Amino acid sequence: MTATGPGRTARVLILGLVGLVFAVPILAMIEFTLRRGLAGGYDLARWTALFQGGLTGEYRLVLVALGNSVGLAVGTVAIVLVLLVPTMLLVHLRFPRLRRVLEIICILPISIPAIVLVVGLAPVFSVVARLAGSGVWSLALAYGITVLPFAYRAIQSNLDGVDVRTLSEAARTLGAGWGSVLLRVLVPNLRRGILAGSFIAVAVVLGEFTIASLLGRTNLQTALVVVGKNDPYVAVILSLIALFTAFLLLLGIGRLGAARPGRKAGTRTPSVSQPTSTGAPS
Amino acid sequence: MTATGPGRTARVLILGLVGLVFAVPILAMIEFTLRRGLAGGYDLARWTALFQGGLTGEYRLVLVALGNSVGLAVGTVAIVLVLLVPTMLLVHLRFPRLRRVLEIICILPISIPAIVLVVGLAPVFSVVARLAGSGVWSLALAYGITVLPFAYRAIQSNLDGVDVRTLSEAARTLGAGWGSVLLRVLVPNLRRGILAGSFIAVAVVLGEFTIASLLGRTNLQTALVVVGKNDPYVAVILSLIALFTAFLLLLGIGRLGAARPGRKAGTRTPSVSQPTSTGAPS
Amino acid sequence: MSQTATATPQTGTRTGTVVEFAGVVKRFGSHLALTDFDLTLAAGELVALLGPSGSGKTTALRVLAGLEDTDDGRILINGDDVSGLPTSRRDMGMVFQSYSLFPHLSAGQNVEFGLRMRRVSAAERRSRATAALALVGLDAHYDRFAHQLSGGQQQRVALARALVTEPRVLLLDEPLSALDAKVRVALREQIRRIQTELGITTLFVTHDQDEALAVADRVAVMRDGRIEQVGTPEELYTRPATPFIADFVGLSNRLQGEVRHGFAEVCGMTLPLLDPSQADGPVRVFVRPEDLALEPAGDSRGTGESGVLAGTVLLSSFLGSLRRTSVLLERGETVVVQHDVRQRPVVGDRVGVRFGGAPVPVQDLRVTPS
Amino acid sequence: MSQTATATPQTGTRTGTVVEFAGVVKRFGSHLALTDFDLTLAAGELVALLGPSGSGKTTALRVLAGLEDTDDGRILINGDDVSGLPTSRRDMGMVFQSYSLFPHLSAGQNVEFGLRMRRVSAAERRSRATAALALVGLDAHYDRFAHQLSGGQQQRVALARALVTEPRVLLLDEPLSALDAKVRVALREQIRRIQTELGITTLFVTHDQDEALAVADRVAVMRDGRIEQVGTPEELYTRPATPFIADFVGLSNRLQGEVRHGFAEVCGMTLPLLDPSQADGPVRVFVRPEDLALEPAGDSRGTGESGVLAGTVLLSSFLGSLRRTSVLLERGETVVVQHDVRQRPVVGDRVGVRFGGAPVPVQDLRVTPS
Repeated sequence: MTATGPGRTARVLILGLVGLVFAVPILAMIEFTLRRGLAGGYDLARWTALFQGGLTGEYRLVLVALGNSVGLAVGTVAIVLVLLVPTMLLVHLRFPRLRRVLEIICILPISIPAIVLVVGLAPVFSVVARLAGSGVWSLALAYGITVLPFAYRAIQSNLDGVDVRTLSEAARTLGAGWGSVLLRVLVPNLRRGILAGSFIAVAVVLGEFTIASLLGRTNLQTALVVVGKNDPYVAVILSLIALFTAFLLLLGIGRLGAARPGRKAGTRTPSVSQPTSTGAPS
Repeated sequence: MTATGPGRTARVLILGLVGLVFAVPILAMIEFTLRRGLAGGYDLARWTALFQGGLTGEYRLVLVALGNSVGLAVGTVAIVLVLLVPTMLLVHLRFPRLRRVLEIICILPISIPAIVLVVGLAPVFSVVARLAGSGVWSLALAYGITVLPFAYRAIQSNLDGVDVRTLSEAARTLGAGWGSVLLRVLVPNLRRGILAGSFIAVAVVLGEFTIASLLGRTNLQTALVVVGKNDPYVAVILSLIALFTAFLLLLGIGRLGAARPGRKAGTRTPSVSQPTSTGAPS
Repeated sequence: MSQTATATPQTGTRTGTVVEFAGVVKRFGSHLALTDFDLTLAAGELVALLGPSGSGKTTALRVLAGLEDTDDGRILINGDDVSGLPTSRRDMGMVFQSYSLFPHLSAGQNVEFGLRMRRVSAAERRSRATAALALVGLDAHYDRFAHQLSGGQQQRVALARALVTEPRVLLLDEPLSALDAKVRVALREQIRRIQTELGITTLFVTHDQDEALAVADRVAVMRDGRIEQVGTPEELYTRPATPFIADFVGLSNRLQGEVRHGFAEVCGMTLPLLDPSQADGPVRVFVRPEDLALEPAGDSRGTGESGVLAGTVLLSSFLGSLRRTSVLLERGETVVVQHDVRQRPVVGDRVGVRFGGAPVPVQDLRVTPS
Repeated sequence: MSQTATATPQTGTRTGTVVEFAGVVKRFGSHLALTDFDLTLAAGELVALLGPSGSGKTTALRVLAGLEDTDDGRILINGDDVSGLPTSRRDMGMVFQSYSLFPHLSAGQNVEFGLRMRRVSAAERRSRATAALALVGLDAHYDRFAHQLSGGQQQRVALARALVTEPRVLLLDEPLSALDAKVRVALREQIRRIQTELGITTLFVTHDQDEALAVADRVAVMRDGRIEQVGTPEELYTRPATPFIADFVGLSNRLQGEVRHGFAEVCGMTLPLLDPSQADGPVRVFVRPEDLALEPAGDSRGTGESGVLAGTVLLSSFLGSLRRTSVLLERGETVVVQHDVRQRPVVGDRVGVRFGGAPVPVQDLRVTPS
């Protein structure tokens, strides 16, 4: 009977709709890459051509851009780890009242208008460039801000699942100084959140278009758009590959989350192996 | 003593660095709008000119674009509410094993490459356009996907704080059907998350540039960039206003969160007014 | 509609309701949560389902509420099979383990919820909700929200909410387990008093044996998805059917002994058996702490003939109206003795432990094959 | 370094350690968590800090651990003021209320943590951790992680972790409150036994009076940031200094009465007072359930001269070794009587309640001004 859930029809309808929204664009892209020119019909010609021919000629741009993007991703992750993790721990342990403020600050970049990044960051960049050269890596600063909301959420949700305060107090009563507390207790237990935040940061940086485009730098996405103007098929194939890579990254995060699901230490966990202490403990 | 926290120096350093990263771009923008041409010095001339003159002439574009963006925001929120909320509840209550999958799907759009949106969505849009005209509103579909990660997180964090399963079971034992459970019990208790999700969705849509730019539609951000090419000062002023608006929106979310902080019903909450039942209950 | 009609008298007691589980089976994947589960609740009876976690007691209650489907068997209420009915139409009141008040409604609105679902008029809802809150002593808290109430108060409002619709059966799913010890005892007595007053058939699930014994007309002890013994609290306490129950119900000293000619030989003493037909051989014997007595060391003349064993005090706990002392017997076993507070053994003291006394304390036991 | 040196003998007892709070004050904003808090723990003594939540008991413990700064007063350990020392150098072992094992380390590595911080060699760490786990009966679980252990086991590992460094003081912050009733009782006895064996000075914070009375050498009852009474469990139970303590420690019947000529007149009976110098006037009187007795209705000849009051049974709970019955007296009060299980009153029965008996049960009381 339907005693235990909403009707089957409702379920099918909802799941179907959701599937549709996601599946259609991706299927459309796959269909697009398989088209056999004007004649109609489908084959794998474009895929095989790309993999056999490799990225030569004008497509070299994509390789350069990929290099840039990976470098930027690494830089961004470093910024996030060095700045964000200690700040969050500090707020969590010492200034819990600032938590809301930090949350708002960290989520704000979600809605930073493109123009802010261009005009607001331009003077900063010109100073940075004058001091240290204007490599693509200088984008890492802007990307650090862009990535903030995602990294924040990932680390925060780990932080919520771990009783950081009690663990650090326990470590301190056992004789650990703040350095030991951080490195031996907190970081190992926030590993999942930190990794997940880093993965997401990488995914975001690899998919970023607006800032690079407006500041006229070359990264993976701007290169793909350039290539796409000449040969949309190759661009779409490369995008599909990028999308798939990002999916794997996110799947990795999911696994991280599932691996040891921050057990709420329960009152009523199996106590089968709990010997009553009536028996003298040797 | 430093018995209860890391050193003061470390704190100042960390908080200072974080402040710097955020303050610099915004201060740079403000400085930029206050510049008095080549002569040097600062005044409010540009701000007063804008507010007195209003958005006339070529700046009308910005008003049109603002209208488009607001319309898109509303459409996007509607899509999110109708699709996402029921799906999340369904997964939470009936298919808890699908939770990880749903999470990955919902976070995936974070890293969808720009090109996917253009090439992947192009055929979809052409179909939609043929069937129902090609208004800017059709972007709402793409924005729905873009907004998914943010809306998902907001609603999920509310969902984590409410014991949805027990509440719905309680309602059912009291005679409520699934419709009543949803409308009378679940939605009122997820109000915060749903509102926060909607606010974030609005903020994201108002700040969106990539998709509109690549598909050649006009929204607030693309218009600002166009205007910025002619008169960067006006563009920056408008951006600052947009940023401030977004900040207010996010502050609203923060308030929502703080208003009734999903109390963990504790065993040891004040029981002062708890009469012992030795006294006969009338 | 018909529900509204029958639900008029506020303190009306619906005796009449008999609940029967007949061969109920429930699987979760490959795990059998209930196996051939049979249990009948007489009209107006309070039956406690007692068992360790994972024994299936909550599943049994949820199956009765319709929150889980059954895989086999029938659930009868006054003889009608209700297995096919959805939860919302089973007409049962339920109190949950976790606090389940709707956070967006006041206490009074929470209590009114079930009446609203039954389309009772606003005025009647208000008066019945107030009456139900008065029953649990909280009518003054009508406008408070859950977060303004203590845990115990929340559970009392939940009880009022479950009772206000005058359901056929009251289901209590460990309603006290989240509460402090003192509140727990007070509330369980209040629940029992209200239940007796209304005469409502009640199923009370708990993992706490004190609670089950104190509150229930009958206790059903569950293990691995089936009932291992059903009986009154006293039956269970004095004549447990299996070692599992002896161990689970009440604090017991477990000693190794041997059956010979219908008597148990334990620690050199010969003690009578409840069931003298027990075959000869090794047994485990349970002795309640209150059936042992503590004597000064001088009195213990060493061996079992006198029923007194010598030992050393390991620990003595003051429990207010009595004292409990652990004694390490010379023979190597540790036993717990419950005695008067005026006896004050000190750790390390040599004492004697007297077995027996008037009611024979030894539980008749099957040997568990191991 | 010096710590390593002194920490060698595994079962070595550090008697010697005396802890003294002298006029300690702690504010949180405008809230005074501790006001002129004075308490001395003798060497090897187990003192329980008992109080309702918010009474400051946990703050007192945290101040001693160095987890909170003091605003005024001194904390002396063997006469040395340690107020200025950071937590990591106070050399105390602490067990927390919430499970606090490091989730990324095994039980053994958790226990080794404190030794690692003291730069003890790997081999010695291993052997001492194993010995400490053996002390709590968990040496077989060396390689298990927290999520593979039950709640009780986790707290036992936490105890081993706190003890392995042979700290000067053991701090227990409601270590049992997250556990099931049965495990709670078993573990508190184990803690007490180990504490006695090691002779370590211990501060045990709890809100559960049963726990405090059962485990402690002395109990300090806290209220609003100060100690209201300190004494042995029996002193507190039999001679509570204030109504708050009488109410908080043990289950009591509270009755309205009147003092006249050094005796209390309660329900028409004249009962002796602990403190006959009490001035005449109205008093509230506390009577323990175990100092009342239940008699068949026939025996009650109505009035107080005989010390027996008539009433009706409201509720009777079977508690295993005894029974507790609520009786509604004809005069309107409800009293709880604790009696033998062989008396089986039924709800609605007319019974008599006998006051008094050999030891005078009436608590001497100030009248609370209200």
